[in-house]
Amino acid sequence: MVDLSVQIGAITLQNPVQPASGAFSWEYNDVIDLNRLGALVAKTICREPRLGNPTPRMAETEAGIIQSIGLPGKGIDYFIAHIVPEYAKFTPPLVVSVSSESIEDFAALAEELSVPDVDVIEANISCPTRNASGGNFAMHETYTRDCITAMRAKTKKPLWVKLSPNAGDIVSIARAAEDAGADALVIANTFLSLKIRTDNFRPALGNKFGGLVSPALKPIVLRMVYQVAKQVKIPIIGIGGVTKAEDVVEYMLAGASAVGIGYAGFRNPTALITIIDDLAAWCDARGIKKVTELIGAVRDQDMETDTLVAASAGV
Amino acid sequence: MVDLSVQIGAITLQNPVQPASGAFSWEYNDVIDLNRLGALVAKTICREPRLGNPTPRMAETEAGIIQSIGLPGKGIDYFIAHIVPEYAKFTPPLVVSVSSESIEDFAALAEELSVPDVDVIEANISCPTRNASGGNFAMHETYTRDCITAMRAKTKKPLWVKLSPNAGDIVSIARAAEDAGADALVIANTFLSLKIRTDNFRPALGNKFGGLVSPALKPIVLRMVYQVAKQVKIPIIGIGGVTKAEDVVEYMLAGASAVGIGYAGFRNPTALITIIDDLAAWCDARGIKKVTELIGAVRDQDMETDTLVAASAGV
Amino acid sequence: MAVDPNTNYTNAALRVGDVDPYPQRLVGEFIGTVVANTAVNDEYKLVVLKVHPHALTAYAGQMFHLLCPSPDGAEVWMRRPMSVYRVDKANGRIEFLYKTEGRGTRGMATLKPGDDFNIAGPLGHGFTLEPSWRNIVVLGRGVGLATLAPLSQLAAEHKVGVTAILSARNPGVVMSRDLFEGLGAKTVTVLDSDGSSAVENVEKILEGLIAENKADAFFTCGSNRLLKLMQRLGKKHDIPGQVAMEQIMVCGFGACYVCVRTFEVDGKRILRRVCREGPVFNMQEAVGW
Amino acid sequence: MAVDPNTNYTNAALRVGDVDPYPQRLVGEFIGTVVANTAVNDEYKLVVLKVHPHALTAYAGQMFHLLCPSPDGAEVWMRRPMSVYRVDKANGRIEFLYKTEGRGTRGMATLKPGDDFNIAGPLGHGFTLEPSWRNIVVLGRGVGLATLAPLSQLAAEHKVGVTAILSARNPGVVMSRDLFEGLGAKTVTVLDSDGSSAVENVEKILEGLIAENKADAFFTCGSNRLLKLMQRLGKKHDIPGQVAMEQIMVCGFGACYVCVRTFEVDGKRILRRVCREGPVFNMQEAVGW
Ligand SMILES: Cc1cc2nc3c(=O)[nH]c(=O)nc-3n(C[C@H](O)[C@H](O)[C@H](O)COP(=O)(O)OP(=O)(O)OC[C@H]3O[C@@H](n4cnc5c(N)ncnc54)[C@H](O)[C@@H]3O)c2cc1C
Ligand SMILES: Cc1cc2nc3c(=O)[nH]c(=O)nc-3n(C[C@H](O)[C@H](O)[C@H](O)COP(=O)(O)OP(=O)(O)OC[C@H]3O[C@@H](n4cnc5c(N)ncnc54)[C@H](O)[C@@H]3O)c2cc1C
Ligand SMILES: Cc1cc2nc3c(=O)[nH]c(=O)nc-3n(C[C@H](O)[C@H](O)[C@H](O)COP(=O)(O)O)c2cc1C
Ligand SMILES: Cc1cc2nc3c(=O)[nH]c(=O)nc-3n(C[C@H](O)[C@H](O)[C@H](O)COP(=O)(O)O)c2cc1C
Ligand code: FES
Ligand code: FES
Repeated sequence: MVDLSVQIGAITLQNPVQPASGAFSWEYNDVIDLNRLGALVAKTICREPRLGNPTPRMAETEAGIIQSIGLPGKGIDYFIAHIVPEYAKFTPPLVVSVSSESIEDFAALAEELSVPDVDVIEANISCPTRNASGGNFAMHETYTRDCITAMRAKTKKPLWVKLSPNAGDIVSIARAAEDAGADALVIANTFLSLKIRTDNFRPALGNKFGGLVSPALKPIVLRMVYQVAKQVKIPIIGIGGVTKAEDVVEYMLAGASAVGIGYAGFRNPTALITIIDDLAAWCDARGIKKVTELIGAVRDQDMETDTLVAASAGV
Repeated sequence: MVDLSVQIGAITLQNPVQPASGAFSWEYNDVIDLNRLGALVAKTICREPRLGNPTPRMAETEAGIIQSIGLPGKGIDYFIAHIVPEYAKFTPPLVVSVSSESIEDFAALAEELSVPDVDVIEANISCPTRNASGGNFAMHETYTRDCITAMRAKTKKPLWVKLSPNAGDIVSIARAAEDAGADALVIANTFLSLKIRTDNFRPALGNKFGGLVSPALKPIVLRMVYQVAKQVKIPIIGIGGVTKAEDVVEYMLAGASAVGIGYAGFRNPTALITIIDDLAAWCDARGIKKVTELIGAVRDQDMETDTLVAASAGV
Repeated sequence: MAVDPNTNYTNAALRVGDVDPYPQRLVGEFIGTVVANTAVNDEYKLVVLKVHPHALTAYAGQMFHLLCPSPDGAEVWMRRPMSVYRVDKANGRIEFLYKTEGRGTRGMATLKPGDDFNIAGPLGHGFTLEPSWRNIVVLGRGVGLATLAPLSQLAAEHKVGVTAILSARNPGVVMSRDLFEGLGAKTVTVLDSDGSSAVENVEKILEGLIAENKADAFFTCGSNRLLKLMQRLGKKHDIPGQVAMEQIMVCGFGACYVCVRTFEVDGKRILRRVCREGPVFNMQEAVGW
Repeated sequence: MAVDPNTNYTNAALRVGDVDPYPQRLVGEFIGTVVANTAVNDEYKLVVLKVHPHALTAYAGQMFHLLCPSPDGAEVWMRRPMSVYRVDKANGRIEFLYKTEGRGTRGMATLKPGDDFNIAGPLGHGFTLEPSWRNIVVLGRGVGLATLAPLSQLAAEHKVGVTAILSARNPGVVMSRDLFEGLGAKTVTVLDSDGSSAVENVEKILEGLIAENKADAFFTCGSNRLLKLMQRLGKKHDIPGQVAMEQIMVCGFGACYVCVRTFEVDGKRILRRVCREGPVFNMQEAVGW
């Protein structure tokens, strides 16, 4: 039986499969055994209580959904008092995602969330429907550096940084986060998108813009994980379009140490458990003893020279 | 019967539906009547004869394909002598797409292509599997500005600029192209992507990276068209995931004056004609007299205040 | 477990006869087998599924989240929530009454006997009956009747009398009437076609029931106009009430906050999740939509 | 034309009986009706379609680009190319012999009589026969036989004698043999199971045919090893040849340059498009794969 455990800095995950922030809550214990997950990831929390964005908050698209929730929540005090204890009932490490509009407040939140039952702080600096001055710092190298530097100074907890697929040069931003002291990178958040209804000419979402979520996007995010993995030393958690065990393998081959899952859990509430089971079976069938063997194991050197390469000589 | 004609600067298209570069050739006349199209768009041509990338050049993904062709072709001399005349047999305007690795050569190509049978020059500065120093100038504002300025100086033909969805800030790049003298913007090229085979751990494409093409991406490109349309005065041709007449309407509502189509024509060789017919029927059914009424007609002002907005007052 | 690299969306949903690995969980993912899927009238269809017994714990007002088949070859990317129309414990069946609208329900309409249908649930909080209530009034319109119908079953079990006022565009509501009456409810049908569904007329009927002491509690679903009416009369006569609400959903488990509606509690406006705190809410707190 | 906003992928493909708006076009998009889709052996299936007469212009070696149904609820996003196995003009039918491999062919395997199947074609350049040829030799393996089979039809029409050497892992090639023989071809079956498919043995058979003057031209498909053999013997004895090649395709019309293979012409290596210049090429120019 394969050893599925992976190491994300100081944190050990029993397997590389975790939910994605915003797509999960302890309430999923109604349908699956949360103790089987690699980690528990809470929905992004802000300092103040927030209602979030106007409805409708989701619209189906050609091959997926766009959504814009607007980070609703009851604020950090309620979160620490009432929600952290809900997660503490389960064994996997708790990852707490935070967002804010200012760097100072991001740092202050990191400090305040450094309570015993929180295992990891995830900086959500990439909510796509916020602008750079609204906390979507992952669009810019310097904002990212400054924000993570400030957070790092205020917490000794492992600090993960969630990056944006909307950035043009994700490698520079990933490097900035690493330099500033991030323990791991989460790649990536959702793609800023728009849907217009042709019946009434209005944007389909109450908030106009939304984040696109779809298995179709996996090849884009996989490319980002691959590019970043070649340039940073810290571990990467790949998020985007994982719906089956082979997708976990593909992300790990590209250089990720773990994956996060949103959409697949909406489609099949039991998906995360199935994916963990299938991943173990997949490794066992191939004699893979430790799942970590897969990390970065893409065979991208000496690409098989096919006939075309030979042909090039002839031009 | 609706008037489907649209104006792209000095060029009039009989309807807003045209093929996308690289997904079309005069050889499609075997199956459809090319004279019905809004424009004819040739595959990107380079100065030198090129074989292109190693095979396999296409792989299917979760919801679309990735492809990396590598701009094969017989070079500009052959193109002008033999391919332009093939297109000249048909009535719609001919758009000729060009690419190069240097700004000087881009400009020289624009000059050399300014022959009578060429109606528009499209600068493909966004081929995703090239890097910035390889002609993928649309990743950067200054490269874009310099390249289009140089081309503008060498041709009086209408000059369209194809932008990249991989850029982080497409609005600035669009503005740079407009400032430099572009007559229209083509938004967008393909998304840089990667697929790794889990059977042999190798990249699925001979060239490793490829461009993702999928109807799933339409909401992302639509958002870009919408954002750019608010900030530039020149017309926009929207390209990405158009598979039906309503998609043309959606792009036009967002601010596009026309659309380009690739994937849908692969799936259904007769798709472009069907989409033109359906677009006319759609307009007729709604009493729309001129299709241009749709351009930028999204009702994005005074978004209906739903209950949540009212609720916000109460926090 | 055999792993087919080409399989999309693996799942561990339970079929009839499967051993239940999580019998203690409130919610399951189930693959039901279609027994029948028939048109009830021009607009509505009823699908009957044979399901794993775990799914039969659903009670009135709860819902399932349905993975609809494709109507057109392209995938349907998100589940669709539907109230349970009827739980038939004896035969191990569950039924959904639905209106064919968009791609999801058009996909449902293609289901044939023997087909698989993946459903997740039961989800949310349904209707509750106070022990003190002897007679309740149910007022529903359109597909809201699908949500209210199982109340008659619940009420029958608790020996509570039901008067069901069924509002519709035209007489195509016969099916729900049969279900209500089959379980002993009295029904009143009001129609747009003869004007009887006008708010003033429904108000008169409700006032009559209140006068007869037949209205210990109000229940409604499916019409904002009728909700407002019941709220007004409920406030006037101090009659408690419950409303089942709808909203577009993603997760169904309370995680995503897509399905919120506005409520007014102690003069303060708050949001509640239809999938979690609902779909059945205190009628007086609902702001409507 | 009625426009359904929910319809995906509109198309103007021709059904049997439709008026053809473009009778002069070489290529069409057609919606065939499945007449039969049956297993030929453990690996191969044969699908028979009733199609619009325009599609029946296909000749040996040409292909169609097939819009395969989904095997699993998720879409199949790209067409799949297949050689025409048989054109049955009398009955207005066209047949494809295929091997079930990935999602596309697994989707094809689900087709049932009466189902629609969208095919585009005929595409590419097929086999040609020189008037001077009296006897040809066809050497095929695996699914390559599907591509070569219609050659027997073409040869029969031109009164050209055919010897078909059918190479296979085991005796499951009976079906193609029947088709070849039915049209008057002589067949030789060579198998892996008894070692007769070894290159040396096939070489011996070919040399025999050359000696008998039965080999005015060579034709092959489906095996690089056999291609190399025929190239060598063809060069040695100055026998012309044609090879049908495969490559992953996107457009099928010569536009995308996805389907290229390498050829050597006058000592220079060039690329040709399988969908346009091919799928049938001059055997001596093919570099193989
Ligand atoms: C708790 C609950 C119980 C429900 N019970 C039933 C039932 O028993 N029978 C029934 O026919 N319908 C019921 N609905 C409504 C049902 O979910 C929608 O009709 C269905 O999702 C529409 O899907 P579609 O693909 O057919 O249409 P779409 O194309 O997705 O949408 C068509 C229209 O329906 C609206 N809509 C989509 N989803 C929802 C939703 N979840 N709630 C409200 N409006 C929506 C859209 O905004 C659009 O206007 C219920 C909804 C909820 C929330
Ligand atoms: C001109 C031509 C004629 C053909 N005629 C036939 C035929 O008559 N019968 C038949 O069974 N098959 C034929 N093929 C091969 C057929 O196209 C592939 O088997 C099919 O596309 C595989 O699709 P899939 O979804 O089942 O497999 P996929 O999952 O797409 O692929 C399975 C395997 O097949 C390879 N493959 C995919 N597409 C092609 C392709 N176009 N050419 C070669 N290899 C490919 C892939 O690399 C992979 O290794 C022909 C191919 C060409 C180019
Ligand atoms: C409804 C919804 C809510 C989300 N909320 C958050 C959030 O609060 N914080 C965050 O970092 N990401 C959020 N995301 C993004 C997901 O964490 C994840 O990055 C994205 O869904 C891509 O993964 P997937 O393809 O597996 O769904 C949300 C996504 C969805 C669909
Ligand atoms: C096979 C293929 C080849 C392409 N070649 C080119 C090209 O040569 N030049 C170019 O500007 N875009 C090229 N593109 C991109 C298309 O023009 C278009 O931007 C993209 O396919 C998105 O549109 P779609 O979603 O309608 O396919 C190519 C796309 C495909 C699929
Ligand atoms: S649907 Fe996700 S919280 Fe209700
Ligand atoms: S498949 Fe496009 S050129 Fe051959």
